[in-house]
Amino acid sequence: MASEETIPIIVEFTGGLEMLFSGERKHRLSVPAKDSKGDAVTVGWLVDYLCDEAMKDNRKEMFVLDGHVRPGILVLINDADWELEGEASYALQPNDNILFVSTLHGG
Amino acid sequence: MASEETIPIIVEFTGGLEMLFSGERKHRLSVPAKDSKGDAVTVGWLVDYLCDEAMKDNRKEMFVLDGHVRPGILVLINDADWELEGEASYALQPNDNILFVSTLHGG
Amino acid sequence: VTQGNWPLELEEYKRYGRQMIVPNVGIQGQLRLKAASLLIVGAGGLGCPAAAYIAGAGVGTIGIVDGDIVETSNLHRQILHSTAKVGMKKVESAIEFLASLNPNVRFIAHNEHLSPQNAKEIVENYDVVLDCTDHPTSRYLISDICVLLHKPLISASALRTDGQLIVLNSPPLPHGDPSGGPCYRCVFPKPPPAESVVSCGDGGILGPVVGIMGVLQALEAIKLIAAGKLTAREGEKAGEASMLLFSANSNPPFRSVRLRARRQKCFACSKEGGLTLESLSSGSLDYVLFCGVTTPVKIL
Amino acid sequence: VTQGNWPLELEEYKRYGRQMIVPNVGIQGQLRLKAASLLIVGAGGLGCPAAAYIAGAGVGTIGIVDGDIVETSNLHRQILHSTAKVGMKKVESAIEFLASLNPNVRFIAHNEHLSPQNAKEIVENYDVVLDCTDHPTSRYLISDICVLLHKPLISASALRTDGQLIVLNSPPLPHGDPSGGPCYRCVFPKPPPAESVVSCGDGGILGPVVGIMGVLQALEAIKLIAAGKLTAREGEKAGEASMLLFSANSNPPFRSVRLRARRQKCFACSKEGGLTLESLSSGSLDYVLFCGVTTPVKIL
Ligand SMILES: [Zn+2]
Ligand SMILES: [Zn+2]
Repeated sequence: MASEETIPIIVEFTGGLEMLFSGERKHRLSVPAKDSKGDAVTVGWLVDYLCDEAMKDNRKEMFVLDGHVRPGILVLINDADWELEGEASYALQPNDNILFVSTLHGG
Repeated sequence: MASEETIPIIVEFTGGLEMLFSGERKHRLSVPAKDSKGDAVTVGWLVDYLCDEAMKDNRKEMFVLDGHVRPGILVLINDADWELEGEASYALQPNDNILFVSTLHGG
Repeated sequence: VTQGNWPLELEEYKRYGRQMIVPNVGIQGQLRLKAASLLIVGAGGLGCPAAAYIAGAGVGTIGIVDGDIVETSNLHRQILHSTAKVGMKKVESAIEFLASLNPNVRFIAHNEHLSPQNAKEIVENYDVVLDCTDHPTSRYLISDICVLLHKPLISASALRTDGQLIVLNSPPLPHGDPSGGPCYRCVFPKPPPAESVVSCGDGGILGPVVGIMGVLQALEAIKLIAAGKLTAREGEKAGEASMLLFSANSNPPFRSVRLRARRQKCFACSKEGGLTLESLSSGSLDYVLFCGVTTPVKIL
Repeated sequence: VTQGNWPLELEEYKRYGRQMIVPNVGIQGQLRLKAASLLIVGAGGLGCPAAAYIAGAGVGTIGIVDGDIVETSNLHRQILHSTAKVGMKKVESAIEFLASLNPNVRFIAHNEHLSPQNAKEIVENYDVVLDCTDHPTSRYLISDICVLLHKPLISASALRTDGQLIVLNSPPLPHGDPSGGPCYRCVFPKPPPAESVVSCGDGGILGPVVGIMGVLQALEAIKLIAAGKLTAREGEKAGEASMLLFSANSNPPFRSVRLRARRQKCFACSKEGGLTLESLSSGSLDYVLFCGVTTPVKIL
C-alpha cells in the first residue's frame, strides 16, 4: 500500500539543460514516496530517475558524471542551493520545486 | 472568542508608496479574522485599517481618495490584480500577500 | 548587392549571425525584424538603451519622437547622448549614434512631442510602439492612439530605484474584441491626481534602473517581432497580461504580477467606450487637463 | 575650479543631480563613486552596457581589460563599438565612447587578456571588479585574484535567452574568514567539462539579454560603492548570497535563488585551500588545462 503513495513535485531545467529534457523547462512529476528499499525518496534518487527515465537525450554525461550531478550544474531545492538542504540526501516533500541550473559562461 | 482569532498576512508597498508607511516595503501583520459586525475581514477593510492605523504620514489622500484606493495605485492579491479576485470584497485568507503598487511615470 | 538566392546580404549574416542561431529567431525571425517598423516615443533614459538594442538587432525602420534637447543632467542615464551633444536635439543626437552602430537601419526623426494633433499621422506608419515617456499625459495619449490604430504597445517607466514594464494591446485586436490584450486604460482607468505624479527630474533616478527597463522594452519588441506577433493571428486570444516590477533594493529585485484582461467598459478599447480618432485628434479629449497638469508637459 | 567649500564642481552637480537626489546616494554616495576605481574585465556584450552606466554615474577611475578587436558579429550586442570601429582594439573603442559620454572619468586601457601572469599587477590597482568575460577559465582566474587581493567581484554571464548574476567575495574578507562572502569556487568547486561549455559565438545570444545582465552589473557596482561597501566594516558578516537567474522566454522571467556561504574547504578562500599569489602568478595553476580547454581561450 505505502509503496504506491506518490508525491507531486515540480522539476525545472534552465541554462540550456532543458535541451536534454525534450526542450521543456518545467516538468510536473509524481514520484513514489518510498524507494525500493522502503526509504523516503531523496533528491539523489530523483537525479538517477531523471537520468534513467525522463531524459531522452543520449548525452547522459551532460547531466550526471561519475555518479554525481556534473560540475557546472547547480541544484536548487525550493530556490536554495541544495548544499544548504543536505544535498543528495534531502528527502523530497510534496510540492517541492527542484531546479537544475547549468552555469552560463557567455558574455 | 471568535472575534479574537487573527490572520497573519503580508502587506507590501512599492513604487514610492512605502514612503507613506515609515519607509518599510514589507509589513507582517496580524489582522482580526472578523470585523466588528462579525463578517470575514476583506481587502476593503484592510485598506481602511492601513489608512487609519498603519499610516504615519498625514497625506492620507495619497493612498485613499473619495473612499477608494486612489487612482494610479494597483492592488495585487497574491500577485494578481485584485479585480481578478473580487476587488475590495475579497475575504483575507491566512498568509495572503497584499501588494500596493504606485504606478511610475518617469523615464 | 544581394547574394544570389540568399535572402540577406553577406554583411547581415555576419552582423546578425549570433542572434540568428538563437532558437526562436533564425532566418525567418531576422527577416521579420528587417521588415518591421518600430516607433520609440521619448529619447531619454528608457529610449536610449531601447533604441541601441533595437537598432543593433536590425529592425528595418526605427522612428524616434522627442521635442527635447540634450542637457548635462541627462547624461548619467541617457547614454547615447555624449557631452558634446548638450544643446542638440535629442532625436538628432540619438540617430547620429544609432546610424553609426548600424547603417542598415532606416531612421526617421520626429523632432516634436507627440500630441493629440500629430499622433495619428506619426504612429500610423509603424508596426509597434515603445512608450519611453515620462508623464501620465503622454502614456494615456500613446495608449489611445495605439488602440485606435491597432498597434501593440510596450510601456515602461522608472523612478528612483524602481521600474515597471507592461506589454499592452497585444494582440492588437479592434476595440470591442475581448480577445485583444488590455490597454493602459484597462489597467489604469482613472489618471492619478497631479500631486501624486513625480518625474525623474524631481524624484531622481539611478541610471542603470531606467537602463534595465529600456533594455527590457527592446527585448519584448524583438521577441514580438521575431515571433510574428505584430498582428493577431486567426482566432488568437490574448495570453495572461502581466506587469514586471523591479526594485533595486528589494530581495528578490524582480516580481511579475498578473493583470486583468480587457475591461468590458474601457473608454478606449471597449465597444461602448467612445474613443474615436476624431475625438482624439480634435483635441476634445484634453490629455493635459485630464491628468490635472497645469504646467507644460515635458517628455523627459 | 572647485566651488569654494562645495565638494563637487558645478558641472558635476548638474550631471549627477538626478542620481544624487535618490535616497541611498546623496552627496556622500556621489563622493564615494568619484573616489572609487573599478575594473571591467571584458569589453563585450556585458562590458559595453556595464561600462556605459558606470561611466555615466561618475565612478572616478575605470579600467578595461580586453585583448580582442571589434568584429562585425559583435555589433548587435556590443553597442559601444560602432561599425567604423571594426578592426579597432575593443578597449580603445570603448574608452573613446566612454570619454565622450563623461570626460570627468579617468580611463585606463589594458589592451591584453587577463592572465595568471598579469592578473595581480592589473587588479591590485582597483577597488572592485566586474567579470564580463566569456569563459570558465577566466571566471576562475578572476575569482582567485579577487580573493587574493580582497576585491569584491560582480560576475554575470549570458547565453542564448538566459542570463545569470552573482555578487561574490562581498564583503571581501581575507581567506579563512567565514564572515566573507563566497567566491566563485565556493559555488562551483569543480570546473565544468570542456564539452559542456558553450560560448555566445557558438550558442548564439540575444543582444538585450546580455545587455540586461551587463546593466545589472553596473547597478550592483553603483549600489556597492555608494553604500561604502568596498571593504568590510568592523565585524561585518556576509548577508545571504544569491544568484539572479533570467530567462527571456520564461514566466516569470527573473528568479532569485539562495546560494551557500563560504565553503569550509574552498581551494581559494578557506584557510586550508592552498591558493597563493605565488602559485597563481607562477603558472603552477594551469587555468587552461584545469577547464579542459585545448583551443586558445578567447574572452569575447
Ligand atoms: Zn482598454
Ligand atoms: Zn571560496
